[in-house]
Amino acid sequence: MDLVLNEEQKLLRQAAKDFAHARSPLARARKLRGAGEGYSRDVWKEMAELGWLGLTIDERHGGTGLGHRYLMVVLEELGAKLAPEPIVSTALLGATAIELGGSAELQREHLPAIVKGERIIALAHHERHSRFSLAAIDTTAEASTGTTWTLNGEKLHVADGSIADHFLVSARVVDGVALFLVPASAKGVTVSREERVDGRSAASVRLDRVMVRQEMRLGAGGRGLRLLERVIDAGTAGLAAEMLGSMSAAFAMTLDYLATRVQFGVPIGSFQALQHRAARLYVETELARSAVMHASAMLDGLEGGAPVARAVSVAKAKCSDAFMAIAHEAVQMHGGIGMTDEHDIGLFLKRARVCEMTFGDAAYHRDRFARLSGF
Amino acid sequence: MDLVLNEEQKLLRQAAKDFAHARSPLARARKLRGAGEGYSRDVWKEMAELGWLGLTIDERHGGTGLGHRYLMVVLEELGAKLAPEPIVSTALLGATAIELGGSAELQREHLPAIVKGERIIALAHHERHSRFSLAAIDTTAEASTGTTWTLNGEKLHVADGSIADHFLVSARVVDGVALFLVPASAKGVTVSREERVDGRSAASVRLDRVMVRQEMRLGAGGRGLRLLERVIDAGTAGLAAEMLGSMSAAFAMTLDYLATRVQFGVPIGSFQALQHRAARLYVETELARSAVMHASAMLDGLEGGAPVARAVSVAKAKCSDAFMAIAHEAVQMHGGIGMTDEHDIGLFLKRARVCEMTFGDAAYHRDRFARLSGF
Amino acid sequence: MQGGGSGLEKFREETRAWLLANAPPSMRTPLAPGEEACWGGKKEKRSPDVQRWLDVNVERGFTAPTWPRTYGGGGLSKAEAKVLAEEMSALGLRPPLIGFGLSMIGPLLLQEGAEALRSEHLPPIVRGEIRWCQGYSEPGAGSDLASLQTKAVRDGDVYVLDGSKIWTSYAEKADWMFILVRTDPAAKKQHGITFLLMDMTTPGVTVRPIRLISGASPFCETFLTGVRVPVTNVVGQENQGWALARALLAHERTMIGDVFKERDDTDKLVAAARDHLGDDGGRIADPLVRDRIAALEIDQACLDLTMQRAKDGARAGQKPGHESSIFKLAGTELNQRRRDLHCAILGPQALGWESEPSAAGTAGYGPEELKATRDWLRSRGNTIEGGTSEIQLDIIAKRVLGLPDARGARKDGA
Amino acid sequence: MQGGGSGLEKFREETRAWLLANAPPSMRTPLAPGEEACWGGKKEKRSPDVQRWLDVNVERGFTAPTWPRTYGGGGLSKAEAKVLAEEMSALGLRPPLIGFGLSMIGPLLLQEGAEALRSEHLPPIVRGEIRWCQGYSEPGAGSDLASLQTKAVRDGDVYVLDGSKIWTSYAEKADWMFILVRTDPAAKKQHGITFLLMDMTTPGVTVRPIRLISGASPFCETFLTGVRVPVTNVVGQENQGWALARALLAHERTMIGDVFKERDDTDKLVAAARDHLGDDGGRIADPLVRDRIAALEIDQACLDLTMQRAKDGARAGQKPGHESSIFKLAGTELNQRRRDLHCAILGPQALGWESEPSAAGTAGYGPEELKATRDWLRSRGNTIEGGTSEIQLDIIAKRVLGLPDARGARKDGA
Repeated sequence: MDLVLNEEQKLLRQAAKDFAHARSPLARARKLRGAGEGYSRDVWKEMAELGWLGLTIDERHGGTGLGHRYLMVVLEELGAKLAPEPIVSTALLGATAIELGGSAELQREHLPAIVKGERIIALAHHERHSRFSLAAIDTTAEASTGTTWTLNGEKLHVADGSIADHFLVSARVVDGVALFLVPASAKGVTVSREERVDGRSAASVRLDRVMVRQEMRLGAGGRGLRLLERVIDAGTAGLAAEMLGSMSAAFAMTLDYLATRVQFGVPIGSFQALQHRAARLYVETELARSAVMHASAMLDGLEGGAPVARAVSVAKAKCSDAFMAIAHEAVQMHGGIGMTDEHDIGLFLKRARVCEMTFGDAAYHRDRFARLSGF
Repeated sequence: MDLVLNEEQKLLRQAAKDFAHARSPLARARKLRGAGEGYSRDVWKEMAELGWLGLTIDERHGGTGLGHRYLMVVLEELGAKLAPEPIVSTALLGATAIELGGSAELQREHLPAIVKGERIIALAHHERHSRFSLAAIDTTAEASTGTTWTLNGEKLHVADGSIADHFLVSARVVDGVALFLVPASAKGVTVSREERVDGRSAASVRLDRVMVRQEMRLGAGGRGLRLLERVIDAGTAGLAAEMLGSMSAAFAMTLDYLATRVQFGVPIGSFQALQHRAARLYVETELARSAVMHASAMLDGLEGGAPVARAVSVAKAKCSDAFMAIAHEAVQMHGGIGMTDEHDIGLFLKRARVCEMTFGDAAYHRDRFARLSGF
Repeated sequence: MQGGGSGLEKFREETRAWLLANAPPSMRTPLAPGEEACWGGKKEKRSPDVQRWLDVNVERGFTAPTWPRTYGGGGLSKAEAKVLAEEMSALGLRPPLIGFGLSMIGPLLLQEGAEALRSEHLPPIVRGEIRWCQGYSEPGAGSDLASLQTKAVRDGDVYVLDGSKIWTSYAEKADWMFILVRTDPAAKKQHGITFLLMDMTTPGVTVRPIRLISGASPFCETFLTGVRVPVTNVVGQENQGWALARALLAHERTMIGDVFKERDDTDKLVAAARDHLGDDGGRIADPLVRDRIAALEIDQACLDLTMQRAKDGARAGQKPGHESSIFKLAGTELNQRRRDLHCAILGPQALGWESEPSAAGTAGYGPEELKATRDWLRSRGNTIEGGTSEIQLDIIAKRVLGLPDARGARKDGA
Repeated sequence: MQGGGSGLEKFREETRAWLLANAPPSMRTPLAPGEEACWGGKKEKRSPDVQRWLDVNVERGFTAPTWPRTYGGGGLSKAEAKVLAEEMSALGLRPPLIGFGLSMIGPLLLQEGAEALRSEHLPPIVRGEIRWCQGYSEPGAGSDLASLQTKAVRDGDVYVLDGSKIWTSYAEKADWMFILVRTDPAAKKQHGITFLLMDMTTPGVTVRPIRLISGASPFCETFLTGVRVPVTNVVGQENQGWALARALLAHERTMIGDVFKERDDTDKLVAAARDHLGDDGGRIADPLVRDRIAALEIDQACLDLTMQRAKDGARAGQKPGHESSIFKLAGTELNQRRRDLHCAILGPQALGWESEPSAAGTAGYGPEELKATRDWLRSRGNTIEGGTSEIQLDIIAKRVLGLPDARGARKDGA
């Protein structure tokens, strides 16, 4: 596998960059904070028209199947502008779950809709005190008759949960953990919107005797946890690409500031102490970039299993630490103005915290990496 | 308690500084590396004559009983010159054990001899795989008759073990762990000298059916482990004072180099990146100094128990990290010359590692601190 | 209490008796969340108890215990003031009045102010009638404070001020500002600065609050357009204000270093860790977090002891050096570590911005969790405000360690 | 292998057959501890197998596969050379010859040397007859290499050299040195430097080995007193040597970044951790150490991938930037972390300097433990030699990030 963009990917990057610049400047992320749906239906539609939502979806289902390396390029550019559209939730988590675990009928029903931007899916796996564990859940699903499941429980901090039309719900069943695709409109589903520190919305999702059809269960019996892990690995790699874009943008913004802000008669970027710190941050972005490219390439590969999971954990551990370090230093180097709500750099700091805690923080992924490496 | 030196302590500091300068320059530490006994009998005698070995020993036994705060001042100045004399082993570990745990007869026999510089004691508590645990030992002591104990086992890395005339040996007995004072000349004791990275000597001590009298057991039954912990706390605080002196000297030497070494036409100490790093190292020395002063003051206090142990762990954790960080940075700032054996700065780096690992590293003391703090 | 005791013991007994007799019981409780101490000033709304407690203290001179009686102070000796503080602390009493008047501009006027300025300003400070704010920083003059550009042009008996100040805490609530202005644009930058007292109600003064990344804040921007300030309001001499400002800044740094840690911070972290990571036989179940908390608390202990050492040293007659820079640097960074660690412990619960508990009461974020997140964001400013960490490092390198000036660094004071 | 294959496939088959036929079996084993690769030179003692392996390769031009045949090289294309390397690696073969002649001065002469110098020096390099060392640093010229003071004064057809060089690796074993000397003391410092080739047997050259904090080392000091070097030994032009030296330095940095990690380093750390800290259900029992190992290996993976990315990029036609500085910086610091962590794991067993096992065989320090301690000490030099980390950070800040020059920093190349 080559860790270099091919010509097509370079063109895609430029297209994504241009799109983000024109249609999703930082001012948009700022405006959408805590407001209304928290994303733009128009922008979402345009993303679908550009084919981005189908990059990892097979051609049979209307996608292009170009793979994660292509989608990562897009996510990076969108991350640079903190675009809040639910690509990771829908086109990675949702689509991967349905593609790997759904029946042919379910795939036909949902995958083309995802590609066309007509579906928004949110992963509802987290519960109070489950922290980063995928198995520590109390939500239950019971096979009430031969053809339906009944779900009970409460899912917290469901990213994009307030705008989703379907939830991917993990629940405890007799033989372990299973995944279900639950329509937001199902009877017994209550969605409560919450506002996060990065201005995006999430939701808690209460399931009171929610009945879903038999085939809404994804994956074969007893393998739900493994499916969930693979789904989240895909989402995590996508999130890492977003983080890479965000940290690179925060760094670039800081570099600009260092070059232009004058104190003591010189640009502050001429102070060697700041130069060395900036140089170290730059090295971190370069290391993170390699890890992100590798993770997406591994997802595209045939290998599967532990090596892919390891590559994803490397990327997430590195991006979590690097993004947080860069965001902290970016605010420090901006000085007082960086602390004001009206300056954009603070948006990155807040986003860094949310990204860090999504799908496991760096300590979680280091532990996972160690486990997967046999120590 | 006041964290400030009184007039007497200031005079003592000056005396110790003058002595170290005249009688124990760094060249001496260099010369003694790996050679012969590894310390100077003459210098040891002079230290005794100056009253330093009796600073923490009661007047009844020929000491002055001035306390740990006084001895710390001396140890700091000796640490600055890496003086290898066994004060911590003898006047802190040995004397504390005998004073707290020995019979009146034993005290009369050994404490005045310690004060006069006629006794060298080494703590033999460590065994293969005991790491920093005081209880994880295999050496046994059996009450073979009513009046003697028989010891069997092997103690490793006994600091000052090759020059000691008595060993303080921890051994497993029926009711837990007990401490014994064992003459080096006892039948069945085999001492094998080893050379450490800091150039000082240690030894492994093999005990083959070594018989000692009943009263050579220190401390009442079942309380040996607690006694050992108190003894080691006293020794640790003393070592921390030495470390403080050593790190301060290494820092001062580096500061000198920064001010005088010219590259690119200016002293390298004018480069802001190095200035900021030096400033941070300086802050570390100041924080470490406070912790060391506090630990010794606590040892002099009446309180005892967990607060003293906590204060000692604070000092050792801080000094371990600070000394190692300073030594690493000192070599880096010296550049190539700092890597040569002929420059003195490397002596401090090697010493930092030995000090770090003696009586528990920083991680051990952080864990102990947490335990003593109830978390 | 051996016998009748010295004069100091007598003072202690009298003071205690007076405090017991005069303090409203509600003044012996800690501030409730959201409740503010009594800062004084015309815009403050005080509860009857706060007002009464202020009044009785003012009457006895206890709002400014060591200031001369002439100006409404208590005229106490340092030893007596220490006794007063000890007794108030022993009874858990709130200070009757706090603020920049008592802690900053008042002491400066006592040292450097003309008699007319003292008589005019000290009594209202003591009585809590006037609240002060500090007008130092400007948008273009942060770390390089001396490059400030707000100009004051002499016009007869007044200066005419034009420019803007930023980071003026509580400017919205203040009655007066002590402000640095440029009176000689031709002089080297430190030499053309004057220290003025400015009435905030003067025409041409407008104030705009600043919203921080952590939410609302006491900081403001203050815009000055043709503001006329009498020349008699100069403290010290015209163009000599820089030295006064620097003295106040060092004073401020020490206060900042001291201010961060709340008494129960350790307990809060430990409790959060037990709650979110589990308890394993009485210990926090996650050894990594346990280690981070211990490392933090050890460093905090070292800093606390270092501050105590400076105090003990000062009492023993040692001259203070630049310890304030160490305290500022280490104290602010420790606070950042603490807030960051708190978020790390909370994990997914550290992501809330606003929240109402769900119907079942288990979803969303609790008030302590929301506070932890905002405290983390707010703490990022600690290493910027009151002199950045970079400036403190410069000070330590140059003034304490005596390292040579970088040719690239500012040549002039920090 | 689809059918007969291309010319390259044919070359591969021929090469493999030749290697299988000619390589002594002992050359297919890794170097034993203490055993050195074949560096060439007059002072080297070679085993018969090493000599035979060298001879057959020399005959085929495989010691310098891509060099022109005129000078004894193999005349292979890059693609063929890659095939050769792959086949050698597949068979686990040792390189027949390594050293600064092949990797540094040879390529430089091919690019910049006069024909006379090429004909004189390249063939003996290819044949392993001459070993080279590098004479750059001086006691007073470390990071500021261009300030070097060793002077070369023209005297007819020779330069007379006086001065001293430090950190000349293997100067004791080398036959020739490529050396930087000052030929114009009046010029700006980079502009008076000349790149010379010097025979180490010339009268006036003396060499003294340097002992490091980690023990014996290949480094030497080289003293030059009235050493006469023919002017024909100039590479490039007089006073134009600086650019050549810098090109070689960048090349060296890349090699350094790549060189640290040994294949089994992770396994070693993990095994040491299990041994010294215990195993808990298949996992290292101490979660703190587990976390530190994982963090290290994650960073190592990121660096390895970044180096791969640079290679992939170069293959795809991307121009190299200053990646070598990143590799040097990150690679050396990772190695230090690794060595430090190894000592942390060993704990009290990391304190040995020399040791013989005790009678019972359990006391003292094992050879791996003694090595870990010395490796840690030696690793401290990694961030100094070949351009300090500070210099790499300067390069990244200036050349990659384009940050403005600090007035205090050197104005001239790094």
